[in-house]
Amino acid sequence: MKIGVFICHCGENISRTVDCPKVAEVCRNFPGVEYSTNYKYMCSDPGQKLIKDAVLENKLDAIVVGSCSPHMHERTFRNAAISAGINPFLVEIANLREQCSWVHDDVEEATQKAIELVRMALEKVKRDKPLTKIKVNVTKRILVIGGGIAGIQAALDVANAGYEVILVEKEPSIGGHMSQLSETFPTLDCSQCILTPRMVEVYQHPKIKLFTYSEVVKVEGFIGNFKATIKKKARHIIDDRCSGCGLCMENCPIKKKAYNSFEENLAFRPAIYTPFPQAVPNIPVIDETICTHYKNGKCGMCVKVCDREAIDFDQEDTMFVADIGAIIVATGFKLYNIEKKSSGSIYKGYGEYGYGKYRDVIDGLQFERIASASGPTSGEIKRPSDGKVPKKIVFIQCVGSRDESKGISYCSKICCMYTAKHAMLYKHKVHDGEAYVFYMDIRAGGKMYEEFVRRAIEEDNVKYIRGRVSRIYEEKGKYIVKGEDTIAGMPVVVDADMVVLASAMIPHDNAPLLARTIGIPYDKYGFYNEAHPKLRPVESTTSGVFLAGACQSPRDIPDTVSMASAAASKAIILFSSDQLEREPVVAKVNEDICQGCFYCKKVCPFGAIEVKDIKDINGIVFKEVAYINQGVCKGCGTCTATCLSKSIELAGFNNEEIFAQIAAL
Amino acid sequence: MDKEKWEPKIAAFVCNWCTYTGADLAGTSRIKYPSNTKLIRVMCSGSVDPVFILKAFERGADGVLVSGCHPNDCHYNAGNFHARRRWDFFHKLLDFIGIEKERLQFSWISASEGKKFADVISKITKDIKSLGPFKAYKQMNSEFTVNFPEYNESSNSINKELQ
Amino acid sequence: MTEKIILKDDFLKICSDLLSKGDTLLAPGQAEYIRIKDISEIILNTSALPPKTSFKSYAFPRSEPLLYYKRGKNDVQIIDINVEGKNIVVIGAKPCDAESLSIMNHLFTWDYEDEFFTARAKHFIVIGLMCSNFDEYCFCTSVGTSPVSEKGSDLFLIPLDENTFAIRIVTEKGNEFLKPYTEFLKDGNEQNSAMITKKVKFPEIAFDKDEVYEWLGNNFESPKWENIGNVCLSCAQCAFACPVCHCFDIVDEDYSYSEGRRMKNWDGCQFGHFTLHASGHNPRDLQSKRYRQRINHKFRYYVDRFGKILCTGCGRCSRGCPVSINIKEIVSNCKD
Amino acid sequence: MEVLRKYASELLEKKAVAAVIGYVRVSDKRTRPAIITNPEDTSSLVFDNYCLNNLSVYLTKARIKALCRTSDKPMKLAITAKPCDVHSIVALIQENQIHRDDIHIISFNCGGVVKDFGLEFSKETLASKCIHCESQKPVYFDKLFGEEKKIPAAEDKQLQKINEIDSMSTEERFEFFKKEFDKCIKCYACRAVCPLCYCQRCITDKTIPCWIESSSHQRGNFSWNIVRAFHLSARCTGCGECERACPMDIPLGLINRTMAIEAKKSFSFVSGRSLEIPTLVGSFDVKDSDELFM
Repeated sequence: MKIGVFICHCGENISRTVDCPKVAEVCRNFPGVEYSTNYKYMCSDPGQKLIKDAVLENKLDAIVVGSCSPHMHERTFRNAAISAGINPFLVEIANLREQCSWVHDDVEEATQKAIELVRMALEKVKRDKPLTKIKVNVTKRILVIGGGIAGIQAALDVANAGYEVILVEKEPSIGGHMSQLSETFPTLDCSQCILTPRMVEVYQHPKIKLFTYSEVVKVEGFIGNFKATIKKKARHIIDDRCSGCGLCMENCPIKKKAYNSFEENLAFRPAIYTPFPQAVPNIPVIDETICTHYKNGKCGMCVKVCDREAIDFDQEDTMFVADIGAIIVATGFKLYNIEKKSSGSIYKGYGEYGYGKYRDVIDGLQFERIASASGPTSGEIKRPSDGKVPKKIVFIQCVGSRDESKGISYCSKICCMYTAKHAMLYKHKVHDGEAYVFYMDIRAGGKMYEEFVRRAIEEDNVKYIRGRVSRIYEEKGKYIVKGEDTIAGMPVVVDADMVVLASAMIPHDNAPLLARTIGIPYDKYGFYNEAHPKLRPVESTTSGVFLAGACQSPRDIPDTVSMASAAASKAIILFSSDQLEREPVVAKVNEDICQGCFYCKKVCPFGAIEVKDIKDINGIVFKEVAYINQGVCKGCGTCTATCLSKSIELAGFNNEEIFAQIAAL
Repeated sequence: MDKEKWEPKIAAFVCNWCTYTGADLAGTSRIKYPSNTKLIRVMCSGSVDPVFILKAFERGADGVLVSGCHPNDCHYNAGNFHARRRWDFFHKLLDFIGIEKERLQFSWISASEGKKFADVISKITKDIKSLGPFKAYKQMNSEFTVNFPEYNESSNSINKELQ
Repeated sequence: MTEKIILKDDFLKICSDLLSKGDTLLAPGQAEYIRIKDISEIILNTSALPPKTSFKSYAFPRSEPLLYYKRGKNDVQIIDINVEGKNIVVIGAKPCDAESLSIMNHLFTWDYEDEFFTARAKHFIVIGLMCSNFDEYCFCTSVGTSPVSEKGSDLFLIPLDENTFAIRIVTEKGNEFLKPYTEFLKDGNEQNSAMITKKVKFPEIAFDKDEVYEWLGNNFESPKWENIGNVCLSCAQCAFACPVCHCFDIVDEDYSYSEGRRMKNWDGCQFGHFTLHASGHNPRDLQSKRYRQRINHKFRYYVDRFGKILCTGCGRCSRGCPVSINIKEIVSNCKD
Repeated sequence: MEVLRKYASELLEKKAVAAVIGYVRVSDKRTRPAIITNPEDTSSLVFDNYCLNNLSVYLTKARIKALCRTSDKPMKLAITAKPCDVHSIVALIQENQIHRDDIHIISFNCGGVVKDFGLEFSKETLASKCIHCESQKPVYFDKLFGEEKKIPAAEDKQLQKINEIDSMSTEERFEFFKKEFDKCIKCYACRAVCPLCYCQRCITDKTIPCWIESSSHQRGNFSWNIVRAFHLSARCTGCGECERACPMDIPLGLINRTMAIEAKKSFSFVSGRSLEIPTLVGSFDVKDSDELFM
């Protein structure tokens, strides 16, 4: 092998403390070195030409450049190598600037170190193998999981870019939590009014295939080539026959057996129902658990009234398998269940606030429904217990959030704003009412946010008390809220008619399950981890899986929408070429000697390692070995060090190369 | 060996994303540190095999440093966590076998910790200097030293053993 | 053959003289033949079982360099190693070990002379000592030797009583060796020592080596091999403990980026990779085939080639076998 | 004994298993592993204080695995295993070398075994693993024989030695192990008998690049013994076969046990005790100690 050594002076940056001509001279005598020179600026055009000419003239097979950090100019010199006809991975950089000339004073010492660094690079380059970039085909279809505002936005963005979208929502209708809200901060515009057109657009979009009342049960494959299995739960309604007239719901004799979860359990629903009137698609589902037909085979009232014969009691769950290229996870959040104190959970609950015990102690989403014009009280603020208008209402912030003793250390980010909104809505509707807010801090960062809170305090006279509430109990029809005003430094007691708890946002219970299905990491709460907290906030660490909305961390609507659009654009970037190109620094298994212990599979942070069966002539599996999916592997090499039989090598950093460097120390 | 003149040889296995970049930052910030340590760049601290360290000792290193991203900052999420467990055992093993603890050191150095990088290198160099040459391994290696081009008969240890 | 008589104390005087001359003295210890530093370490005990390893490693070290090399810019510099043999005196070699070097010598000289072995072997003086004990693994009598065999010894000791030995001069080399010490020797009578040797209990002959030879020739595909192969763990402990196993492997060992040396290391035919070809093909891929090879090599192939059984019947391989495979039992079973 | 033989023979006759891996008596104080496929041969099966081999080492042998595939329907392998051997089996299952459904574990309430063949079973000759045995009952089994027994109490010399080494200075420790490792002849018997050393190509057999020098000089011996111990740390179940098999009597058990103590101390983990607890290798906890790191 003929190797060329090129020592760069970097102006004076290197040559000030490293005797570059001497380094070049000494290196000329190392085994394998055919050509060795030094030059003022190797990265300059003439410098690159020098490299190219030297390669062609001396028929060099590989080059070592002694210059600045590879993070600076590795790409430059690799490109120079390509133009000279050398494989770019037969280029090694000896870091003579950042890790030598700039950090040492003594010329002799620095020169000696420079020689040794070049020697190490030389030994490595001798063992380098030519590598080619890996190409992966891309299926230009995206799976969006979750039909809330995040999923809707992402689906629309990708679809409008011209790519097919599969949108999966587990509820009978898309819309998510946003469809439950009455008004939105800080503009107080009606949530339904801005959301519904989007929902309809999704439904009607030719590029979007909508699966509601469905779940993703299995995801295989890797970036550009996923295969997702979607379970469409039985609605017992034949989709394309139903006109959404609603007669079946009206005539269903079962009226009060089940709470309407859309109304946050403040109202009942029939056994055949749509969650809310504007549901998309406007097709009901039958709740098998309460429907009389499934109990004794009788009733069938809905069948009688449906003139389109859309009811099918025997419908079963169906499975769909779809090839997709990317996934956007937008599964959203749920609220901290304040009443529960289950011992196994990290969430400890707030028994002292009496949620679940007192019907007028409610959470934020319940208040949204009470305040909503389409809600159970048609927008009038009434107590769930007796329907009276509360004259004194207490809002408590940070119920769950920022309270490590109850299991959550993070801030849910939106509660300060929605509490201000709730208090304001209350004051707008009950003019003579009194509203108190117990808070820890007001966190109102955002456009017009601080102004919004000020408005609640100053214009609407909401009484903000800085302090925590220790206990709530009922006395003579009133709820006694015992708290503390930390600014005044004295205890506070409010005899409220109604209490609204701003409970924390937490991930759905089955968020970890879905994460494991897709193969993305999550934190201890179940929020999905982004690839990099600053620079890659919408990507998961699994290539081709993007995150949008509150499934990653608590977010408000504008943040969620921008994140959804960002995730969509990441997917669109992915779809903009037919093939993916990636650095060939990936691990590879020697199947002959792999023993199949799968420790590599356990340590792989990306789930790139699969089980591969090795069969004999008769097709009988006699051995299982690890197989590394080159599309998924990111080249960290953790598997190579874990492998006991050393059957895995990381291309570009293989063990032979590292041993050679050690030998040349 | 002349102790006055003896300079330790130290190998550092550093991850590409944090410590190597941190070392670059030390350079950019012109923070000076001893020149005894030479870096071997790997993709992740999780990919450093204990045998690399043994090899470095065999090849005459007096000390070895392994450094990666801080916990939770790994470019690959979890490589450094696996590394941490591995080193816990390996360090204990070497200690039990009688290799001075300071010969093998570990650190977390992020891309923004140029100063820390220089400090760690200075510290390990100082530690190794105060320990002196790695006699235990050097002794084992001595049977390999042949003076080229003149062949030194006495260096053949097996012969020595027989004589 | 002449026989002399020597007092134990006088014999030890000879030993201490050898030590002072700088010769290497070996004597059987618990686990191996230990290098004597002080004559008090010499226990001439006829009833001890053979140590766990023989003294073959002093002629055929478990690891030795063959040459040193250095890669230059355009060439490779090589330095050869000249083995300078120095006298090695084995004191009280078990009769089953004494013969080992002469058996191995055939292999190391038959076409190319392995000077690493021969240079050392020719400086060996083997002083055998009669053996008076055996256990369930001993079968020297079955391979044509015995506890009183002088084969391979240059001098052979037979204790006449606690303080006197009959010393038989077996070879010219032994004779030469004793010349400086004639003052310690008295003339002996062969009949006296024969009286002693006759009383020695021999292990029962377990098999007829010629029958075994025949059977091996006809039973290459016997199912018996498979039964053993299933149990054997391929550890090759047997080969490493064997006084006459001589397989070796040659590897280059780098110790810096440009220098290294070529090593000759012990190898064992029971290792799965022993016969692994570069192509990936392994003609002895199963343990049964490897075990078959081991027995065939010892009791047939070596006989074919050099006329000797490659086994001294010391029983070390069986004594140390982690799964209690007894070679005596297996070879005895080599019949229909 | 008779019930064991009858049971094994029934298994084979019913064709419930392809083979029974068990112990047969060779001489008074010595047994030998046997792979029995013929029901008649079960009459020689034994189990007593002299059954000291860890038979789980056979479970990973390709030849023996192949036995299960000789008929049309894949069959199970039956193995007689002491409770401590079951730990090795658990580790093998966790490392995907065998599947729980493919083996039939015949286990015993164990009263301890001797440390090596040829010794009379007594308090003094008890294997060191039995001295600190904490599981005389198998954690998993398909059939259990024998009555609960007591292992005679004996001094834990191994632990004493570990403590003694721990209290030595670094140089003394190095000298101690140098002397021990010097004896190594690289016969790899320790590897061959170890149930968890199942790699078909061991790291030491790899030459490009050369991981561990195969020469048995000091340096090569050091590398081999360190790497062997490291590869087994947090995996070794402490069956002690390596130490017994070593023809040069290197105290490998000392190192293995030290690493096991370390695993227990730092991670409360003991290898091979449960199929549910994930292996220490291949898993991590963000809360692991950062003590080592600057």
